[in-house]
Amino acid sequence: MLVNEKVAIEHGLKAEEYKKICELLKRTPNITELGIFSAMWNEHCSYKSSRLHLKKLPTSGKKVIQGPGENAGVIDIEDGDAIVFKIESHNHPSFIEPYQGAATGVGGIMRDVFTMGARPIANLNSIHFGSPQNKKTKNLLRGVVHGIGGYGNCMGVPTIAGQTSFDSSYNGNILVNAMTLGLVKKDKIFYSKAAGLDKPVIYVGSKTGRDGIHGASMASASFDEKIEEKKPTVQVGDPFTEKLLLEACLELMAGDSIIAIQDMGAAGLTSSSIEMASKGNLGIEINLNKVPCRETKMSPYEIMLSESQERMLIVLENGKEEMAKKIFDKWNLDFAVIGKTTNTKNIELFFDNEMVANIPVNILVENSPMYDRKWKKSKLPKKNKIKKEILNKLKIKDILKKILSSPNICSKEWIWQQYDHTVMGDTIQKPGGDSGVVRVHGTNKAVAASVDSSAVYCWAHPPTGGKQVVAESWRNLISVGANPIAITNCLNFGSPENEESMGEFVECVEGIGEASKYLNFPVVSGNVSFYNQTKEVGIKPTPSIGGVGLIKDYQKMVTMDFKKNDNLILLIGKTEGHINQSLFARMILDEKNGPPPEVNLFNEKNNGESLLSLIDKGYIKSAHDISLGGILTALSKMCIKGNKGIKLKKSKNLISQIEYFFAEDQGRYIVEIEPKDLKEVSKILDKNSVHHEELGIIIDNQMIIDEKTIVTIDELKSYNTSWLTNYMSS
Amino acid sequence: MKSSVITFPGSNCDRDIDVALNKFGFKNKMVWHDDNELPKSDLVVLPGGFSYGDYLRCGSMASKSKIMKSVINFAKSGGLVMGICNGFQILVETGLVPGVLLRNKYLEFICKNVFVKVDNKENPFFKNLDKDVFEFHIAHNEGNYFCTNDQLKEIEDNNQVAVYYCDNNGKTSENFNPNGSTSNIAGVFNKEKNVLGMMPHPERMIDQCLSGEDGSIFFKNLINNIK
Amino acid sequence: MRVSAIITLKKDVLDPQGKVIHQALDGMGFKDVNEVRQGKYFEIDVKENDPQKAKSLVEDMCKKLLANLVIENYKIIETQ
Amino acid sequence: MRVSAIITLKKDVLDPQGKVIHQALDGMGFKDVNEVRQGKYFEIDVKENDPQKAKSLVEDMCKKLLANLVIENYKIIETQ
Ligand SMILES: Nc1ncnc2c1ncn2[C@@H]1O[C@H](COP(=O)(O)OP(=O)(O)O)[C@@H](O)[C@H]1O
Ligand SMILES: [Mg+2]
Repeated sequence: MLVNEKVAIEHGLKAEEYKKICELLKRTPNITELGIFSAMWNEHCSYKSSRLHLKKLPTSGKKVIQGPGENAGVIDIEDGDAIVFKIESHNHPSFIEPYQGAATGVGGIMRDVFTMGARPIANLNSIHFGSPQNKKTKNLLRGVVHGIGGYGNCMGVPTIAGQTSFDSSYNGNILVNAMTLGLVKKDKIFYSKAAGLDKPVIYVGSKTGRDGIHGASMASASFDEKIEEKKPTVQVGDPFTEKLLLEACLELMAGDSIIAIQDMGAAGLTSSSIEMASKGNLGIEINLNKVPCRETKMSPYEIMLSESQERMLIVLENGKEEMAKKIFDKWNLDFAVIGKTTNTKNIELFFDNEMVANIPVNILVENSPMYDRKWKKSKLPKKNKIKKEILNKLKIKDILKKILSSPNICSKEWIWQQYDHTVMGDTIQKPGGDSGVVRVHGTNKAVAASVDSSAVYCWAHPPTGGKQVVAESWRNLISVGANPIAITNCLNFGSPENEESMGEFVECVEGIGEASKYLNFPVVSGNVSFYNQTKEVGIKPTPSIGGVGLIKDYQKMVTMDFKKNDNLILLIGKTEGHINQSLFARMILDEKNGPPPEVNLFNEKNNGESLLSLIDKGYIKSAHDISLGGILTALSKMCIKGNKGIKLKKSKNLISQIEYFFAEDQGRYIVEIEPKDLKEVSKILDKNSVHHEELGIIIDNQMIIDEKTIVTIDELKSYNTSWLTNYMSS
Repeated sequence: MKSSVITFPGSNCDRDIDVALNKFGFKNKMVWHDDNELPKSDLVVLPGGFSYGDYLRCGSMASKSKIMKSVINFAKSGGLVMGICNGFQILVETGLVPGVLLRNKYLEFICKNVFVKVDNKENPFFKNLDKDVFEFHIAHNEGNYFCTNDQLKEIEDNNQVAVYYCDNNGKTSENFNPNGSTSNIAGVFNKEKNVLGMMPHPERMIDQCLSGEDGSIFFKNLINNIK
Repeated sequence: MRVSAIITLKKDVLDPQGKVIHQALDGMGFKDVNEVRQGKYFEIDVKENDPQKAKSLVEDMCKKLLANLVIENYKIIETQ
Repeated sequence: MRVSAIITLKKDVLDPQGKVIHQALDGMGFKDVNEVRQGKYFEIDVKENDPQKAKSLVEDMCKKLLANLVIENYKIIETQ
């Protein structure tokens, strides 16, 4: 096939990019080479619109062993142990084929983690759907949940937490972000940097088929009406083969024969081979006839661009081929020596004894385009004063009922009950709490993880929203008693070619950077998903933050269920009554304007660290951070989980009762302590200048809000648990 | 006491059961599905997971693997064999225990704690237990026990039902049936009661900070029975 | 040559998948359905070229692995 | 009347189940197999008695629910 500008544009390249390719090569690329360029230079692989801004994120710290740039980030959890983790999006494929799209998303992120030598120990997911009234939503939700469970359950990795939200901005673009944590010994981490000349390059795993050719370019294109035509690019996942691949790789990794290893994810053999060569400053030569193929007559172009799942590329020490092959034979996986490392610094491909591609690696990587896209600065919206008369007409119980049973607050048990969350025998905090927690097998340590996003805040004011998500992730870790260590981020946005979407991206990243720097909560891995838009309509800006923290002694872990009658309930953090952009404002007042709550990083840090020290001293019997829905929502969840009631005191706060109960001011927690500890706890909080107030005490059966407002726990439960189940079965 | 746990391709609760058996005093060995010989054992466990990806029918391909010939012989000569979850599905496919396991009634994977009632203690697995209702954990997609009415009569007449799904007081009713199983059956024995297949995972209940400790009671009692 | 086999659940065996699909179809407006039963379908490409022999080979596979004769029936439906 | 539908994966789409079943058959001594592909089979009993109409009704079900045309094909194979 003849290559020209038109063909290049059909491959998703821009005319100027094609011109640059010809100049760099000093010739016209052939079709295989063009395919390789299009895969390496698309948004998904090259980060051409985001690179400039991602550079501003803080990525290092005392606990960071590996920041962004490898398959996943790695942090130190002491005693020679490390946690490898990352989050990744699989949004576009999941919209087209929800089961397979979500399943292969989970499979892909687990491969990223075990490529580095770590055994996956926990999965999380953040999923966003259109409005429940949208015709497609129910089937998409069901398919995605089945897909996530289908893959993770079969792998035997517990899914310990997640996040689910609904918003009409996702009607045409759902979000499926999957996160995995793996455990590895610090001195047994594997990287993707090739080294040494004439080392064998090995292909292992499943055979290569025609699936998903140009999947990576699809991830970089927005949906249009011709979406149907893009269908065949969806891959089918095979979790069984991945489980075998995991065990085989870990078996091989136990020895010392691997120089470099890289999974074949987006853009398959192309990006994996080029990445290894580029990091090692080497060339790689591949004989494509050696690549195990599922279909007959696959062309070099197809072999290089296939996105068949469950495959890995390894650079091995010389002479270890036989030993390695034995392991993969045992696990019934394909194994083939397909090439070697060279000193040419080129990627050289042969097929039927002919050279079918020869491209200098640095052209593909270092010379890949980088854009400083135009972007629009946001303005902080003016505060929207809410009339007292309106508030006075509302009844607390009605509001509470509406909020607890709303799609974004209601219990997500229907979802997580379909995920195996207890396999591996170390899950000590199941989904339904502030973070999922797993023990580090055979030790007294535990790792906590949570995934969060706040698209509404980010939409209202991107820099504040960006900060807020990081802070929320931090709080979710603190609430279970974990020391927050680092985050991974999945940045889901509209088109970078649209100035507003690009502005949202730039400013959210700014906010994320500012908060993670202040909180000493660095970004160690992540992923950018642009073009989440249908025609001209983009999604709300949705950065998802996956946070990871360490609990040194797992006996000290805290949960959010209220524990014991007569214990005191304290509110930590100051309540100013920020109602704009709250769930209350949107749901009850139908008011969508105004700024999101301000994030005061000093208070965040101070409140969080003070709470951690109280937890460490054993004062805290239960804890929960206050987020969507405010104080009363948080209290309700604690009552439901603990099957306990509460009696609230009259607040001394001067704002109205409704504002007090439903405002979404940041940096707040609710905690339970024993009455005898009140003096000591107050003393510590006062000393640290942490604002705190007594909310009430724990009783049986009912929530007594004031003389007129009493709600039984059974009522709370029925508000909270029925919506999703009813929705899915209607 | 010696136990063996078989690892099939796709097994994923093999480590969990290994941890549990060792914790309560068994000397456990992991055995590869492709081996011919079973090591000398007082108990053989077929673990949970997704052997062969649960493709075709759960347990079908694992039931044909090499080691299963030895396991079947071991069972037929009176050895104790326990299949948990996927292990139960494998046992059903070998025909060692009666019935079949279909997709859960609502076609959804279920992971949660349930209560089960033990009502036959005349067997090596449950003998001497001073408790009838256990809180165990289930995690499966195909645990919907099915047998025909004639078969049901036969296994009930032979006291072959090992555990029923029930509420925390031991009441069995459709409300506490998580997956549509015939008569709330959660586990069955062979006629001789030396082979037990059950969907719940006692090995996930061996620590207060996990899902509970009823599994500990089960395993402690089991090893005492074997001694 | 290619031989196909269809495996169906015996009549008195409950078919949870068929039942749920029936309900789903109903919910979508397909009101005229009496029953849905789900089965499995296999296309097996064997080296044998004699149709009779190929079929009996696949029949053997059905008996030994593909079908669980306790609850399922099989049918060899076509050869090409 | 009863109408049957067969749903198969499109040609280039990976069939993980078929692949593993192939391996299992091989392990059991069925050495002469080139390929196994697994599909789904539905027997649908509809109130419609006109064969043409019944078939087109089931075809509609395939398009709207039973098959995912992204990766699968369907075939209406018989009417009784
Ligand atoms: N998709 C999901 N997968 C697993 N767990 C989920 C999922 N969605 C929600 N959850 C769980 O439901 C609980 C409630 O989630 P969320 O309302 O986001 O909590 P919070 O506001 O405390 O951060 C959490 O424990 C979360 O882990
Ligand atoms: Mg929380």
